[in-house]
Amino acid sequence: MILETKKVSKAFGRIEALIDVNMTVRKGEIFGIAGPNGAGKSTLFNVISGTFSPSSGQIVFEGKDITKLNAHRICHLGLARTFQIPQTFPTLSVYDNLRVGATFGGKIGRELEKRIQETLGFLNLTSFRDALASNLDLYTTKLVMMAACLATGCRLLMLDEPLAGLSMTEINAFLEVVRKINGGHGTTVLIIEHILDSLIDVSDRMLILHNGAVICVGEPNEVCQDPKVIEVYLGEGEDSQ
Amino acid sequence: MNDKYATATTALDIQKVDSFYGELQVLRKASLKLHEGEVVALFGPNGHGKSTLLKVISGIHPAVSGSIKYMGAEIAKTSSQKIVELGIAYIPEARNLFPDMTVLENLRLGAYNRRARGMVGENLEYVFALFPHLEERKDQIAITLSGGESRMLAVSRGLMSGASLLLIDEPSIGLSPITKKTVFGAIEKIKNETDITVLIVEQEVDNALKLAERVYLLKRGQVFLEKVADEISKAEIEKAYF
Amino acid sequence: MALGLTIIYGVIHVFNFGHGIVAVLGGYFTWLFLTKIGLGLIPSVIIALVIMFFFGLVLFKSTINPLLRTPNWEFSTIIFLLGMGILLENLTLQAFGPRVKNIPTFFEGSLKLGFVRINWHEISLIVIVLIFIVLLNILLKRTWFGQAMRAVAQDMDGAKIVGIDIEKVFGQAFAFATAVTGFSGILLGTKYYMTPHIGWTWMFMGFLIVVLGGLGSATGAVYAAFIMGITEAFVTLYLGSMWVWPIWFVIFVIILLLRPQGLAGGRTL
Amino acid sequence: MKLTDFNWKKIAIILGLLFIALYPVMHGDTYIMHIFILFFVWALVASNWNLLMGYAGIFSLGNIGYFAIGGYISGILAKSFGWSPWICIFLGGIGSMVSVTLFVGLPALRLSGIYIALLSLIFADTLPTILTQTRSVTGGAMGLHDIPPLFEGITRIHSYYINFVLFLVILTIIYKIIHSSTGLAFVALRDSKDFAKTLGVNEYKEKIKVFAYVSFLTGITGGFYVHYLGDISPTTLAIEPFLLAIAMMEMGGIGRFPGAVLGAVIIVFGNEFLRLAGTLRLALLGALICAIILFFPGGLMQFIDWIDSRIGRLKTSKAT
Repeated sequence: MILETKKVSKAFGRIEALIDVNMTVRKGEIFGIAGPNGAGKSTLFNVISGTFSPSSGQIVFEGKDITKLNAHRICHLGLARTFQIPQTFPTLSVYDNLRVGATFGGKIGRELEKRIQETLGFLNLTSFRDALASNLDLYTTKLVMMAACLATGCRLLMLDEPLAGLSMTEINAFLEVVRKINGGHGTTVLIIEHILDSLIDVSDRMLILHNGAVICVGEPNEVCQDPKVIEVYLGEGEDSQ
Repeated sequence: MNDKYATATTALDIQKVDSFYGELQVLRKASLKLHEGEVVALFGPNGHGKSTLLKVISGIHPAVSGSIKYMGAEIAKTSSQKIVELGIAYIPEARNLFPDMTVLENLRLGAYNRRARGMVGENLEYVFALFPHLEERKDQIAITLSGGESRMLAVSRGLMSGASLLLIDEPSIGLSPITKKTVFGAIEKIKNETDITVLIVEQEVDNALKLAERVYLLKRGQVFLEKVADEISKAEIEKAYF
Repeated sequence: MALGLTIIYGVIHVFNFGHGIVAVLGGYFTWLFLTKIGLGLIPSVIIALVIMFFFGLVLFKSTINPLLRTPNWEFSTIIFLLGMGILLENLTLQAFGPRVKNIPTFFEGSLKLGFVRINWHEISLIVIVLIFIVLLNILLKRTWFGQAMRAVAQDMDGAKIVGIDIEKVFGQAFAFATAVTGFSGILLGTKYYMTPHIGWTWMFMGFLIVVLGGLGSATGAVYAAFIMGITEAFVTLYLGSMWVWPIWFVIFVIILLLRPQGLAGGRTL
Repeated sequence: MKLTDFNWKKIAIILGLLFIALYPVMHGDTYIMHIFILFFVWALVASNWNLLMGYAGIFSLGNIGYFAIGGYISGILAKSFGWSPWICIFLGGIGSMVSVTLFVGLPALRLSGIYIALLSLIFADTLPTILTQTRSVTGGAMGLHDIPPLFEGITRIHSYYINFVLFLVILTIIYKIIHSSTGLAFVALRDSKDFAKTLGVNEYKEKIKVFAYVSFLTGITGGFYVHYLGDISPTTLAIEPFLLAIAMMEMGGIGRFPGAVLGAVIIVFGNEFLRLAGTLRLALLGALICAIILFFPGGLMQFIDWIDSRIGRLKTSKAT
């Protein structure tokens, strides 16, 4: 087990975005999170990665309580995330984008150069090394965002709707990269995704969030057949393909 | 069906609109047409330009090229405040309420444009009839409203402008099933009781499909499918997404 | 003084470094009409305020509005207004000379309350400020113009959506704030002696009060003004008046570190 | 390095530095040397300021104060205790660093934009009153006189070269900071704050660090300045030096490394001409700042970029 949330709740004023979310992510797996818009998926990510602190509950990463830690501290412990709206450092080169991750997240000193080169090579980004991040297309931007996270040397990578806006071919290519990161690097991956087919395809286990609460966790097939999931998320008569 | 459109006046005519965010082209020669009084749904995957199209129509985001005609007049380069005065109201997904003002103040500001100022009274009445719940909360500060209440307020504020064309962006986002029902019920009432033309962008196909008379599909900035709502199923639409 | 600050900041989120000198100009114009041209008090004040309003409008239209559209607008406007403030200050110095001026008090004589003696003038100042705050509140809450200003401040996109011409509202708010600041300068000018340089001191005082009180909080501003007044009295008594500023600054820093949201809540800066 | 690696900018910098290095030997007008020393000092003040404002995006307006603190502390220590000026200058830098970090840096973490500007401005504005109130130590409004020079028998040429070396060393340090991890952190924070934080950038730590660097370096510069001139008074903190430094940054181009240096050349020498304007000088400076922002927002660096792109186009057109 690499990450565990215990009864995590988050309220914004009177709106309860998360209600008693219990989730355990096992080391080395690809764990998918799905649910309708506004179900609290991104809030869950923000709470885990330290952008917000939860109203109540506890978050444990590799046995350490990270509930109250700041975003940068959590990163130093080995957890990195991407954003739904692609974020890179547009005025920096791809290399320097990775350097931010490696310098501040990784704190590795001499190994820095090697780590960046390796990560670039691993994600087939070496040819973009000196390109300015603002000049990249959407797909490459997303890869660079992920590469900067990997350059921190994280053991848990959280991807927030990484497939949004990509074409079918790009989606498949991206999923291959995610599998490679998971298999090759042994990095645990947590994905939020709206495109259900792809999520089912890539995940080892899945969780469905609805109105801020967990309604089902399990292997993708089980989850898709769960009557409650069909009722609130997939809808009646909807085949999950 | 076709006969109906032959006689109806065109309310909004969009031809080959291009729009950018920085370097990124979001709309590519997008074209669509609305007839007076009809409800049209615009579907498409996330991030493919649906919301941008609404922003472009309402003058919040610039169109780089192409033409947008409202009731025959070109509005592609018109400022957002003129467009509101012409009778187009945009109800954003992000709601964009005035957080430190009361519900009533928010509604009054909805009628800021010159044409609507005289009709504040009647429009308020109509809005409160549509959402009685809002009337109970009229002195509450907007930031303390729940998600559903703020959505109702956003829709109501749009109606306060006395618009004849409503552009509604993802009204169901983040709502509980019951609130969704209220919001869609209200849009249905607008459809049945008034001549207001409605263009609605939705992620959840079900509700919008029931409401709409026609459907457009937008993908990678391009409108690539137009159908009468009865002739297309949810599965077909979703299949076209991917 | 603090009111003018709040309006500008609240609406444009640009702090006006020309603020001090604008107040001084308000005072100087009034002084000019009053003593040199020989108009009555009220016409002088009105003419001065009208001048200030149009001055603000022209300044905004010609320079600040174009600046707001540039990518680095926040930075440029701040430095620009700083430069403008200094330019105006020194032009005032050239035009009126360095000698101190003051506007005659509104009322002579004083009121005795037991042992305390209060000038009628001070009482009238307090009354004027109170009436002014009430009027301002009515303006902001009851008129379309005031509502539009608040709307722009709270959600710019929302304001566009309901059809508010943002640039126009900015311009009017700026001009209006210039006039309000000029007015505060007139009031201050009846209480203190004016030199072209006094604007900085007035501005710093206004800033301390606004930040200490919590942005946009009227009650907070009153507490802050009270604390500063008490401190001033004690420090002057025991250490000498020159120590007032340093001590104010230290108190300011301490309060800021302990309560960043200001004395009366408000929002974080 | 191959010959083709040279571009006109490098050549210009090298020629400029050579000229400065050889000037005292070639010509050696003492008045012009004095102006050059002023240029070294002000270029450093402006460059440090630019580091804080342009790169780190912190609206500090109190840098003249940081400069004066360094100068005063060093001057007082050297004069009253007779310590070596070199040690005193270092202590002045430390003093500036500690007080600025404490009174401006820490509160600034709680404030944003314009409020930091006002806070730091008030900080600098409070100093003259403190100085006049502590006359026995600081000399009050009259200032501090007969501050011992760096060493006995120092000449103008010595001072010239000492300040030139200081100029080169501190500029190198600033260059290093910009290209260090701290510099990287600031670009990252500016580009995308949230992403930077989730990649492990500690915003507060980096901000405090840059405040400490800048106030220390500015304080040291103040120390050298005081020992060169031999006196310092609260007029250092008046509006004029402040405006001059702002104008230098604006003139050069904010957020551009060599910009402040270029701005300093023009303003320091230009200011000598401005003296002709008499009492209108401050007004002219204010107008100059406004004019640069309105008509020339990128400063001189933008102009240089423009020349660069022109040359680039010329080269490619020749190649084809």
